[in-house]
Amino acid sequence: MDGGVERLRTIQLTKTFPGVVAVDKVDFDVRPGEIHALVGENGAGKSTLIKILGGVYPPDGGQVVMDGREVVFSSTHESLASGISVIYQEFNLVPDLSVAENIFIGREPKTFGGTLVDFRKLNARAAEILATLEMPLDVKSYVSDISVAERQMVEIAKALSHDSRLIIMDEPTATLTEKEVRKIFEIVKNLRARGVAIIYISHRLEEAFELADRISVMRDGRKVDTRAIASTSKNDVIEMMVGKVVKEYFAEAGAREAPRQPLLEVRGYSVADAVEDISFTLHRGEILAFAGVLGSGVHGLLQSLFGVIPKKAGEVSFEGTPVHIDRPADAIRLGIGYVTEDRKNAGLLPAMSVLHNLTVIIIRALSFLRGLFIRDAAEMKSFAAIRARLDIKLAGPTQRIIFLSGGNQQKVLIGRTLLTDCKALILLEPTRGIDIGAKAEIHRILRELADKGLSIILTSSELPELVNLPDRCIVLYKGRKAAEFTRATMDSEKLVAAQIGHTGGARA
Amino acid sequence: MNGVRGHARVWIASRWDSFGLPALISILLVTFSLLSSTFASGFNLLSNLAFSSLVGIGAIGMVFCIMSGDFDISVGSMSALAGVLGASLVGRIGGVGAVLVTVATATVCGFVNGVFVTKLKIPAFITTLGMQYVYRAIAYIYTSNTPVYIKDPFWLFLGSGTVLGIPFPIIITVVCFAAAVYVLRKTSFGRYVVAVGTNKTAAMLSGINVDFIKNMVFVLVGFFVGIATVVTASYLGSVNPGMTGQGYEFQVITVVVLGGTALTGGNGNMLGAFFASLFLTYLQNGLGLKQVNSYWQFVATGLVLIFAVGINRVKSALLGQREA
Amino acid sequence: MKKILSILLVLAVMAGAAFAGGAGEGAKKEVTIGFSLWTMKYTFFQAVEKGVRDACKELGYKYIMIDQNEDATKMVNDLNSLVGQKVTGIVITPVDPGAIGPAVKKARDAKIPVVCADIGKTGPVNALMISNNKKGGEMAMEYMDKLFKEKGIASKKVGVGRVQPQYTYASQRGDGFVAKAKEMGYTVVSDLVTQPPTAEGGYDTMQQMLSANPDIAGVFFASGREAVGASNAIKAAGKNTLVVGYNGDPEEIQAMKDGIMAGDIAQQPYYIGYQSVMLLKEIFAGKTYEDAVVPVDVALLTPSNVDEFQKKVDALMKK
Amino acid sequence: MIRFLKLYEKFGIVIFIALGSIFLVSVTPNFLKLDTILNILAQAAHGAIVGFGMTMALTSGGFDLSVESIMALSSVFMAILIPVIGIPMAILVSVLIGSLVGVLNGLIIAKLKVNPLITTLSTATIIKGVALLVAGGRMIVIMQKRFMAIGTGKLLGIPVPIYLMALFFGLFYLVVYRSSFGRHVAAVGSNESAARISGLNVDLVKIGVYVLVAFTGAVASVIRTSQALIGMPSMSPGFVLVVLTITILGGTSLAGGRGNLWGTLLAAIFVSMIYYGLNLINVQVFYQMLAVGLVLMLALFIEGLRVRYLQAAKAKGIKV
Repeated sequence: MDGGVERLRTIQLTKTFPGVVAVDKVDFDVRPGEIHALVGENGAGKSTLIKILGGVYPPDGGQVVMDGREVVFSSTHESLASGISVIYQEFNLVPDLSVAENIFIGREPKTFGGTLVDFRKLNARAAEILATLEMPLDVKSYVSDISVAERQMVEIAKALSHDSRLIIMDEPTATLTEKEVRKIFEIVKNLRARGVAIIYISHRLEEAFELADRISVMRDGRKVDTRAIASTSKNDVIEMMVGKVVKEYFAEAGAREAPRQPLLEVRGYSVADAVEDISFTLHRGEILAFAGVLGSGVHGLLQSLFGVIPKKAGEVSFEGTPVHIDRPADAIRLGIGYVTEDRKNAGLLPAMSVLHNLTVIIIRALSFLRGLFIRDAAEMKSFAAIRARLDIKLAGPTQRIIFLSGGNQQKVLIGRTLLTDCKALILLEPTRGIDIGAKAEIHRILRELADKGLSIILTSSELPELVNLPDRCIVLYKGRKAAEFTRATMDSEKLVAAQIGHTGGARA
Repeated sequence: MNGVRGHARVWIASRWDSFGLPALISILLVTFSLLSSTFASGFNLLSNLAFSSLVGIGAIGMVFCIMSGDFDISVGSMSALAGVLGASLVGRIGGVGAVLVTVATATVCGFVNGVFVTKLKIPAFITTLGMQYVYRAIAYIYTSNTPVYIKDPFWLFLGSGTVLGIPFPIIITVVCFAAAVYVLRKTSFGRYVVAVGTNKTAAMLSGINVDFIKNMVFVLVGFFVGIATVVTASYLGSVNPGMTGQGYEFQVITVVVLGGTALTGGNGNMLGAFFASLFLTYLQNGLGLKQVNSYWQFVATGLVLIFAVGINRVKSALLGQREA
Repeated sequence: MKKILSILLVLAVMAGAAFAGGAGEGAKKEVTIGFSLWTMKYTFFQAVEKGVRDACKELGYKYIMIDQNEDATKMVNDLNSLVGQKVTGIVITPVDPGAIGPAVKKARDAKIPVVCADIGKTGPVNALMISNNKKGGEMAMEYMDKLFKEKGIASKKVGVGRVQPQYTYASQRGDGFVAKAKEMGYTVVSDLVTQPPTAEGGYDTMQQMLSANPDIAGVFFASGREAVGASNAIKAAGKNTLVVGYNGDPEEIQAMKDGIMAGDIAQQPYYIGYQSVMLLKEIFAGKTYEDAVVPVDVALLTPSNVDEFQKKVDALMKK
Repeated sequence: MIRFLKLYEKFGIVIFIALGSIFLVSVTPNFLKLDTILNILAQAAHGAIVGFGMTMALTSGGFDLSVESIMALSSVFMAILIPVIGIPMAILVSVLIGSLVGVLNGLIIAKLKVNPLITTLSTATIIKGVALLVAGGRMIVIMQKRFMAIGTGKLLGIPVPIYLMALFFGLFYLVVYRSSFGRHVAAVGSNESAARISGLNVDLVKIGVYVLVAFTGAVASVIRTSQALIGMPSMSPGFVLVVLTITILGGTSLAGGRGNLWGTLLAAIFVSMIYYGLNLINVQVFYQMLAVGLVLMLALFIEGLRVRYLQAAKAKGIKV
């Protein structure tokens, strides 16, 4: 292709983080009036790539060429200024400002010699933009009062108001209803018609195939290939996404004896805006995975099982007796552990030492007189035990948790739940943001725990984890059970297909 | 973050936590001792130590409170109410009883604040702002604005007596701080306070009853204010519904923050509050003895506070945290 | 462990300091007067301070002043500190007279005589020099009565603006006024606390009194600057209500010269301070005062005598 | 119900004013008089004006305890400067000096990232000292009587402070709701990181806020100083708590994001009405305190319930 045609082109773009090459010599391009779908498993490097284009990260190597001129961004503003708008999953909107104000924040039209905001003009312009995109939205309503889809629209309108020539959308439809998705699609097509270049990231293949003109697949930081939608099939794409998944544990699988007695039984379980009528049984010593892309409701289901968010309907019985779990405390008392996917905001106790982070959950049990006197010896003992068992690398028990590597932090969080010697363990994204070495280690640990009789429920957005780790894997799509795999029937391509709602028979 | 470098940072920061203020105090003491022999007299040092306890004891509860991420500015009025109530009852229920009533009253006030904050979810600052009016008003009305004098020997001893030449307030302070440090480091409650303060969600996910802990923290504020009130009342020999505890809230908060407790919660320094109360007391005392114009004393105190908080900023920056 | 270390560090330094400083103690021979003052923020107290200072200068006494900063606990600590310095005598103008008892006792146990300069006292003080607050209030009423008669004002309605309730000593001024008013057949139609306790507070309060009783004949304010604010309010409202204030501070004198304030009850802060030291001198000389109350007369200031009064004050303050 | 609650959020305080008036009318004939009403409004002025500034501070997610000292400082400078450079210039300069303290606050808070509460608590102490030093601890009598007009004069039978209050309400209404600065303040208080990413200069916005608060303080000081005709290094002790009470009673949340100027204005009038009214009927000062405290707690109580109800409604999926 000749350089003039592209809106944006990356040449040998590279970005490395300690332990990982997140983006590896990527050549990628998108043309005016083109929707270019970008797909790939989590950790494939998509988000790093768009963060580079958005001016969040400076690249370590390679160039970015916008409309034929090389550009270098040291800030998000510069990227915006040169005509690129990135719409991240977590929006950058101000809840207490109106839609119109958000669209034009920092660039409000002025009157009275630039002293006051000209709200008539502001609202008019905003309305105009929304109208051209046929967005049914009141420009005066507060962003805090509008739905996610509508916020999505505001972000798009904001991008247009910057008259950006390239709009990058990260999973725009992940949490939307079918109807809303339709609306967004119209808007995106509308954008294409106006000659805007669009990079469209999605986990839902059928969306990509409906919208995109071309599709690029990334895996392990590399771009596998770029193809015209017309000349490719979903199955090809899936194959490219999955690549060769090494199946370490499968050898051992045969050795493992089949079903044991049930531990946790869930019947007809529903959670508001998450899952509908889910039933499953978790057996002792079993690793059960729930697979599902953003918006599948997996996280909602698991959080609700631990009592973080309320359930709408359904029965849960633990060790054969029906139980009610309204608060995490209830779950912990029963012997259910939980490791959050949001280590920073919901897991770590940043002000505390590693020791205290570990033992906080059982500190009462580790002390005389209902918590009145902590037995240091006992505390150190349980600490030492966990440290040895998970082999956590740290300078000493009093070291602040925040100075541990991600992997070791994760081990501490797992260790915390183990201290309650729970019978069941719920893990969300157990290896998110952890380097390769630590990943394998945590997988090994989880497997050992299961072999020692602990039952594990986990969810992950990383394919190898779903393929290798669990004994069983249930796939949810838009809140409902889409497929179930045992070790015997496990097939990574089918798994991916099911996750992204592509039920048409992938080649077995 | 790189573990080793991180560890070096903690090393510095943690040393500042335990030795920063003591070092400053030592410098202060030495300087003023050289400037004024009267400052250095054992008597002066001791009596100021006793004086510092009036704020110091009150600060203990506030350390818990601020560590848990909250705040109480009603302590001054609380103190007045508890004081007049207790003192007025000496005749009927005797000194010991009256002292207990004083502490109990303040504790109840703390509990009430806690309920407003945890159950009605009204920000602590606003709640305690409102209760500040209420408590003070009740104190006025109850006494019809007449000071209540402490004649009871037992109560008087608590604030003005000495044991082996050591003013009794010092002993009370030592005991209180020892207890507080113990609670903070050696009881599950102490751990929970830090956990709630540093990350509510994580605490909740670890099965901690966050609301209960928060409420208990306000009770603690009340409890220690109660003790401080007992000592103050006896130190002054009277309680005055209008005077007692005027501006106490800000004295206490100043000491806590100066002591290195971050208003963002989680990172607290109990002994720091103790040292801070010493520091400010000796600073004032020294400036006074050197006959420094009291207008300049305002300026000095303000500057010291800014400076100290600035240092805590640096510290927390080293520790990789942010102040709100 | 670190904590213990840190505490030891401080203790060590203290001990060291105490040891080093120990020598300095008791060495001083000369007579030293320790003066603990409510605050240096207001004119009245500045005058008291001047009085004490001048007296000490005159008698060749060493003089130590400590500002209570309006904090009762600091006051007690300052007293203790003065006792510790083994001063020869103590003068105190207490922010909370109810709170000096234990400290005064300590002083007396240490054979240090204590004289209160105005406000009030508790505990075994030798003497209290105090403005006759009650009499001042009464004088204010009598003076008003005289003016009413001269000006032929019929209304029998008067009001009083008091200082903040916690300053109980000053409420006697109001009490004196109210009692006298009843006695002379006037009705006190409004009896308020001036908030905030400054001139602008007087302004607000006066407006309220006027709304409540447009025909109020005269108002007595127990503190001068508040009276000035009140006078401004009356002027603004175009009324002829008479205002009498209390203190004799410059701002009041000015207000009278401007003819917006009818009269003022002048205290003698300088004299109070000065005499307190003189009392101590007598006590040093062996004369016994125990719990004596020395009433200091208050003077009635009227537009006619205000000038000479000011001359006197200026002379004293410039000395 | 929801529409009512929405209205209550803005004008709830009106209910309190109504109830208060009904009570006062029923107990004293002197309440329902033009003069009384005008005075109540005039006495609300300084509280309201500083309240507007404080509203702004809370909207930005901040806080200011130093207004009291700022008032004192500019009061002193006014008294000193009036004889030297004349009334208008003196006002200008002293207001400027007051506002400079705001710059100091802003710099410490925005650049050093020190918590606003501690910052302003400290500067309050410092400035108090400075004011006393400048004045030599004395009350400075102002001889130029014309200066009185600002705080005590009347135009067309209406006290000047009321005009000032109206003027500043208008001014702040424009700044808060109509100017880009005001909207950026809301943005910073509502979601600082989003504001940053949207390219706002957050630090500058914060500094601006504290300058504005200081400015209102200085203006209030002009009114009060002119009523007293004295420059006071220790002016209106305890005023900052009154202002906070007004602002919070007015329904501006500490969480930041949304300020309620109407609420602040009405709350200022309400508080002034309480004190004025209760003084009309010689209610002891302690009961006045109790009244203010209880009203505040009641308002907070209702607010708490309101928020809960709305959240419940949201959870039920009702559009609010």
